[in-house]
Amino acid sequence: MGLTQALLRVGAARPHVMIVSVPGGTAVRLAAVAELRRRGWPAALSPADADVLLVAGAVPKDLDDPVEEVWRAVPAPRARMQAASPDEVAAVLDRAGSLAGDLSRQRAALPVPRDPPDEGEGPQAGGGPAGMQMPGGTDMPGGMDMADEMGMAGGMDMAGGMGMAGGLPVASRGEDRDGLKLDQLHVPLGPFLPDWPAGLVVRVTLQGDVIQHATAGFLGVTGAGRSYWYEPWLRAAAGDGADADEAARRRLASHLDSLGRFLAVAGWDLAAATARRLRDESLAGAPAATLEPAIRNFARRVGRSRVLAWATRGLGVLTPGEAVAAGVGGPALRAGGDVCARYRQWCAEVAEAAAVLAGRSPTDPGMLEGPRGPLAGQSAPSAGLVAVLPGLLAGAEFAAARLIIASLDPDADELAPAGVGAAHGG
Amino acid sequence: MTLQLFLLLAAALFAIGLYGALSQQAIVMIMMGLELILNGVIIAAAAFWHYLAPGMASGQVIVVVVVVAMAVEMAVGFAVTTAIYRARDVSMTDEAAGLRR
Amino acid sequence: MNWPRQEWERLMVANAPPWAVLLVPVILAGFAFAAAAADGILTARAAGGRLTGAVAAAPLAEVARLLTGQRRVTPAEDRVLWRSGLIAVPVAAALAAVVIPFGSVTVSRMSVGVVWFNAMEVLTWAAVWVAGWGANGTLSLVGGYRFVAQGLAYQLPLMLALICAAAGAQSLNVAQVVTAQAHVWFAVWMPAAFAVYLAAVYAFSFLGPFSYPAGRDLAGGVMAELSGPDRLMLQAGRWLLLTAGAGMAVPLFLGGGAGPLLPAWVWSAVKTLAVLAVLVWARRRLPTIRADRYAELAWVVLIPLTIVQALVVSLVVLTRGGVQL
Amino acid sequence: MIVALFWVLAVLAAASGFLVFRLASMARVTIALLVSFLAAGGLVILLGLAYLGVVVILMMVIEMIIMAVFMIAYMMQPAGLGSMAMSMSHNQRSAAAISAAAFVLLGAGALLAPWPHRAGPAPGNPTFQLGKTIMGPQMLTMIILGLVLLAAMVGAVVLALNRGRYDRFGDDLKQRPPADPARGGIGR
Repeated sequence: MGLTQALLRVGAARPHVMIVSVPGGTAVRLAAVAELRRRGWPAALSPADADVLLVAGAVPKDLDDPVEEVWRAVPAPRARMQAASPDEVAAVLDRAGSLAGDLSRQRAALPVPRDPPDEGEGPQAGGGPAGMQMPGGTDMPGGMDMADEMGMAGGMDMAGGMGMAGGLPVASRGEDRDGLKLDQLHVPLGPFLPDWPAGLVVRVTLQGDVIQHATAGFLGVTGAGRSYWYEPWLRAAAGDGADADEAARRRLASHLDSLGRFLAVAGWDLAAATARRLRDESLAGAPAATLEPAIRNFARRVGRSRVLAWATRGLGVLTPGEAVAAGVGGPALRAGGDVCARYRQWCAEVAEAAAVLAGRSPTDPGMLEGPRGPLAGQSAPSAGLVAVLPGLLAGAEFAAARLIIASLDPDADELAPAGVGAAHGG
Repeated sequence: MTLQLFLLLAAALFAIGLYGALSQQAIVMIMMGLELILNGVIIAAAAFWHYLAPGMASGQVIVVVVVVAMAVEMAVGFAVTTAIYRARDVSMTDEAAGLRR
Repeated sequence: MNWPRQEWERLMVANAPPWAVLLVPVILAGFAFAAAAADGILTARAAGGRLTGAVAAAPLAEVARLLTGQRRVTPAEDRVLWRSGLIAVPVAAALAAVVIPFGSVTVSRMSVGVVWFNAMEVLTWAAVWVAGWGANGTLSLVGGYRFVAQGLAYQLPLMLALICAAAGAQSLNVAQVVTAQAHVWFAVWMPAAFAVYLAAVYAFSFLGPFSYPAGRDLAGGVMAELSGPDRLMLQAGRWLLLTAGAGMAVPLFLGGGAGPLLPAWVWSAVKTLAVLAVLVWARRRLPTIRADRYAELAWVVLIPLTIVQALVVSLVVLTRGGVQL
Repeated sequence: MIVALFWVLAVLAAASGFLVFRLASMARVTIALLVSFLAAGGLVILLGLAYLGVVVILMMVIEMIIMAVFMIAYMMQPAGLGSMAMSMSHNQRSAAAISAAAFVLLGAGALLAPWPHRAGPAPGNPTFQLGKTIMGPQMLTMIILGLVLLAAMVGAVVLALNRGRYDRFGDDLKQRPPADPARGGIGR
């Protein structure tokens, strides 16, 4: 038993942490990510890889079940932690480490409950087993066809429509772009995928890995319209005095956060890590003189990357007309194009905001709008971003869909709970 | 280990493949049967080369031809299946036979 | 039983004792650990973290963590296929490494070493697809299919790159490929083949820009449902494949163990580590190359490119004195 | 040792070949067929044809995985779960009788035929022997194989595609970029 305990301790010294970010928890998430980096603890991509489940922020009621599902998918040794405020994070992680390394307590918690074979309708954790049993959907080993070039078009096939097999529902079929009637899966993406906007749930109908139809909406919106990224503007609107420097800093950090997410989804690990480091530095109040060259450097490298442009060209084209009609403002409107145009717009604005900080550009607090667009409209900027998702996702392959979502990066916290609406389309 | 043993194995694979090709309804399963038959041919050809005439490359050439035949069978077989499936939504021989009417 | 002896010699001849087969996975794992440790250090540096001994030892801690981890159980999984697919990945890597000469020592100097390496690497097609299928999860399944799509893109250019090296040496025997580079490394006059080969090393170990089957966008893809020893198998398999690919690049394109002053095995190790270092360093510097984009590039640009490379190699061989049989 | 290897591989080849028609899950079916081919490849290596044996292994892995993709796309109930795994066979009994008869016939032939003795020594390197033959006396075979492969590729693509060039490039073939569902990687 000594060996097991020793191995457990060694493993628990560097546990993999899955951060579950919920709406309203942006500040806690940022603190948790920074703390993980300080400790050198890796972030888990899926519940299966996690030892510690760290819920960042207070879980809204309608996210209780999804969080529970993710937790069920975490294999032992495991520890579930909750940090309600950024200050708690370090202490909570300390406790998590010792809990995950404690053999007797881990033994006592065994066995980890198995997933029930059928979960019914409901949003699911992406990486988890849960995300796997398609609610209303299928028994998974359904496959895809390779009919359309090498690009993995096609569908899960299980002819014969609905039914049950082995206690799991069987896929239905539908037309696809190759003219083959292959199986469809109904999969909810989110709310807890890695590098995914907190609370976002996109329900997609998949054929193979091609999205046929999508609806998008937020779960657990509690922010009362108080987004972390909009704090300086909200304060200014409340008459607390506008601090142009602070606004520029927050917008910079917001864009860097979005860019970090996008670059991580695009698989460019180094650039994503740089974006996140710069984000944390700018939030921590690093002097503009050191920040500005680094950010300019980063923005130039990402903006000029030919490989990234090659990989993202032509994906998710959002023309200015469509953007205005849907109520999209901010960088997504200014970019007025595909995924490539949108991340390049972020890069340009990041460099611009850094220049403002460094005092090399004229500062006018009134001119600088919030990171996702002006708050002036009747609906939050992110509501527009979610509204355009179904149209952009229909027909996209899975990887492209992730890039499109990451290039828009809607923020649940801008929405007031009343305004939770799901966008439909496809 | 003798030529006869290898040939018996080849005959067994041939017979199993024949059984599959005759008894299965799904086109793709029939193709599996054909592949097994060709698998038997490969073993027989290699055994003939080794035990009878290693000085000549004929046995080896047969293996090459059979491997190519498998690739061709796969490509055309799946193309036909795709075409039938697209046109009539079936992938079974019995159903495809019904298409004539 | 009339088995002509020389046939077996050609097949199995080793200038190493039989038990050296057992050393292959050990040495391979040693290099893989070094690569994974270097990777961890680079990751920590990119994130701005502190560099300590613990960072370098992280791969070992990771092994301990995964060994004690609980195995994941998913509903209606195909356990037999799932587990065998996971085990097949590191096994394929070790089998592929059997033909790699380490200095002047080779465990198997089979006459068709180059094809053997290719065939063992192709085993990962089946292994990764099955690993994605068996878990019975959407993201995992999509990951498995992504490997097949990626395989269709990278495999033919890789084969043609291997053909270039074999044609240059007029032999499929890895030892003779090394001998043929006594004067000039193949990397020097077959740059296209070498570049395509290195890209394919990423592709068959699905790391770096070719981590598409295990992408972050899929929450780990084929890795998404894996925990404990299962995860260890696939994760180790990826790094072993990368190491085997780097190791094979040395005899194929970098002159094998040839070099001044130092003994041959040292040169082999140094060159392998150099290739690994390049692969590890570059792996985070490119975004993921998706198969839907790469497939067309591979078929329209890389295949013709490597065919032309093979043609050039053949012409050079012919003009240099023709074919000796 | 070699004899033991032969028996292991032979039993594996036949048994997994038999399993192909006994398993319900399409993934398992294809993997069973793959195992049969891998064993056959091993036997070919055992017979001294290292190159062809390894090529059989290499080709069959790729072929079987592509096969699995199509099998799963087109088969009902590819996972073979539960009671839905319906039987998809017909005239089982006569098929079994015919194939048993074929086995008896072939087996009798194999055992009873007066096989000649080994003619000539094994070549120094069978791979070179094969290469010299197909680039020499058997050149015609190779040319025909090449043409057959080309025809099969073109034919398969034509059969399987549902979009012709008029669908992609418009009625006057002038539409650029082509109307493809997904963009390729070379800027089209």
